[in-house]
Amino acid sequence: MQPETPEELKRVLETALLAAAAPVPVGDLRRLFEEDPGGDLVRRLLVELAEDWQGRGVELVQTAGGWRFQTRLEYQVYLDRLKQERPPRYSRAVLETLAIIAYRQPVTRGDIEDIRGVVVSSNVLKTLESRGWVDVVGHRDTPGRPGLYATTRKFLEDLGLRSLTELPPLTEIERIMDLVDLPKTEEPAV
Amino acid sequence: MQPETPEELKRVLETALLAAAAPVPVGDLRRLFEEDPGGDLVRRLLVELAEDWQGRGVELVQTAGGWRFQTRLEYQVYLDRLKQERPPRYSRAVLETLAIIAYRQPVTRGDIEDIRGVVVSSNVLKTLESRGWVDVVGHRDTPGRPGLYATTRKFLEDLGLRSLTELPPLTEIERIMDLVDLPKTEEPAV
Amino acid sequence: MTADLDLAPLADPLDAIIGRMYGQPIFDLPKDLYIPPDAMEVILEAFEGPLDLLLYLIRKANINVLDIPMAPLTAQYLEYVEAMRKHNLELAADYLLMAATLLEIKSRLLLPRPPRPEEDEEPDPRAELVRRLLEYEQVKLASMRLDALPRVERDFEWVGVFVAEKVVERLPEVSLHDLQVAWLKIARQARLKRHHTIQREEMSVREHMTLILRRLRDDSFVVFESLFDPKLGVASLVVSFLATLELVKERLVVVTQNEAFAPIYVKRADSATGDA
Repeated sequence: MQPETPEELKRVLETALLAAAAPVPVGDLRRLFEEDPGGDLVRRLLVELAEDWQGRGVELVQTAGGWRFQTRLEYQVYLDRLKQERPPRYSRAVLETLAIIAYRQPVTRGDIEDIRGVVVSSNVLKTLESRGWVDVVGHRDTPGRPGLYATTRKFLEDLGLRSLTELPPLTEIERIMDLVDLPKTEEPAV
Repeated sequence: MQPETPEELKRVLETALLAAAAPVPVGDLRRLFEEDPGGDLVRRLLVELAEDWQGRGVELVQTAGGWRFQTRLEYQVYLDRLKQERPPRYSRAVLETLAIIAYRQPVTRGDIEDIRGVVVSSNVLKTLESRGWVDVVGHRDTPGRPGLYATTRKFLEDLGLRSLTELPPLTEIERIMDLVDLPKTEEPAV
Repeated sequence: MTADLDLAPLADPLDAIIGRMYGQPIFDLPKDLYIPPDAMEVILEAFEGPLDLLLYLIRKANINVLDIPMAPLTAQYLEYVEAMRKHNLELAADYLLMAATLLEIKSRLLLPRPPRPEEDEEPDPRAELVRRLLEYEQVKLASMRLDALPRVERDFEWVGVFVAEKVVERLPEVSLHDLQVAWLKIARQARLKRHHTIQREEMSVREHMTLILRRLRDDSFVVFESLFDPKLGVASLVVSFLATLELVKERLVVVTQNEAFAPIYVKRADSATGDA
């Protein structure tokens, strides 16, 4: 069958574009038909088609590579719910460093290393700095003038805190620790 | 935003299904919404949606893995013109092997050879495996522990089947009896 | 979705294949199980095996396979073995096996049966062959119907429109619980080493220490009084004061006053050094 009416041509264009894996240039769309309907007609029908799709979750757009259907950004919130990806997790080193900076600020890298008992890699601090959760608020006046790390306002906001005083009190944490530690004499480091 | 009307829910379903890279089961579609609209409503809307798409180049169908939009057969003649390469045509050896696996699964290569009366080359099975239509689901507990082949969900999906029960029924063949002079009284059970 | 399949007009693929041989129009279809060695290749290509060939003979050529004279058949097949040595020996073996089976069936039908009253009647030797032919024909038809089913990429395409997304890097989420657990681990580690006792401290003091340092980061020194905002109440004043003292104690800031009653300045400890 060769489509006769503009409606029929549009139907074919729509079908081809919905099934296409990549944007389709007008030149390719013309090849869909046994008789080339011409670039002008195809372009006019594409504009009409884009209008037909107004108000739906998918829109017809023109990109550098040609025309394609794509989902509207407003629908991303729904589509995201279908994704199975597990949220990424920070490593233990990052979380412990963050906890130390949060509770003991302002602290130098050396302080963090003293408390954790291991060397803290630059990546760990960079991760937290680039996240905007910690920054250097000054330098200790000791050899090397090490930077003093503290948590930022963004850290409070992202964790839903109004102030650092809303962090879980250490007393409570240590009570938990007592509870957890007491029954066992030897607790392997997790 | 949380969709309120059935029309809005349908819009979201349509968008998700148009964007899906694989069939989407109803259970997943329910997860699109912050508040689960329930399986019955989703299924009802899907049927409505399929009706909305009547008469267009694309249809909403239910396959083994769930719901999916696919182009209608009548439009393939157009889509083929844009294709760079032809889809593979399978040899009779491949198709007969596929049929044996589909109808008799799980079967070993030996079973296939018994039925076809010829050696099955590795290429035949590799062709089907690389298309993702069959795979080895276990091993028969006989010498050599031969692999047991079965069809995959992709096989059903690619052929638009919801389950193996939708395979074309096997033909009952009778006429052959006369031709080899078998005494009529002794019908072998087939 | 699937059009009803009419099985009758299904073109037998071998009709097409037999039609061409070395570009020549056609050669005769085999009349019996004997295949001329020079046509072997084509026959092997046209038929999927001996069962397929037998089916063809039964269905299309109307030959009763059990009526084929045995002597010529045997002779032909021996000849054929020779020819096949240079070709596809594996496939040829399948044909030979089938010929042998036919011969065996036929010989058993011809030989007088010894009377064996105590046993059940001997099964018809043809039954097994019939069963296999039936089974194969069924599979052959099923494979054609399977091939006729609409198939993705050949008869239709999946729809999958591009998903437009704001590219947001997915960052790990951290909860207060995570921090608590992290601190627990640190504390446990410290306790095991008997190295460090975690002091319990007023978080507000440490918070103010950070605030003061943050201010001093922008201005290298500030007037002492400016660190205190009376509007925030006495508690806040005390905390600010404690924070300043703590900063002094940790030698992070220097508090200076040039003479009595002169303004008191709070400077970053490092800037004090730097300026000197």
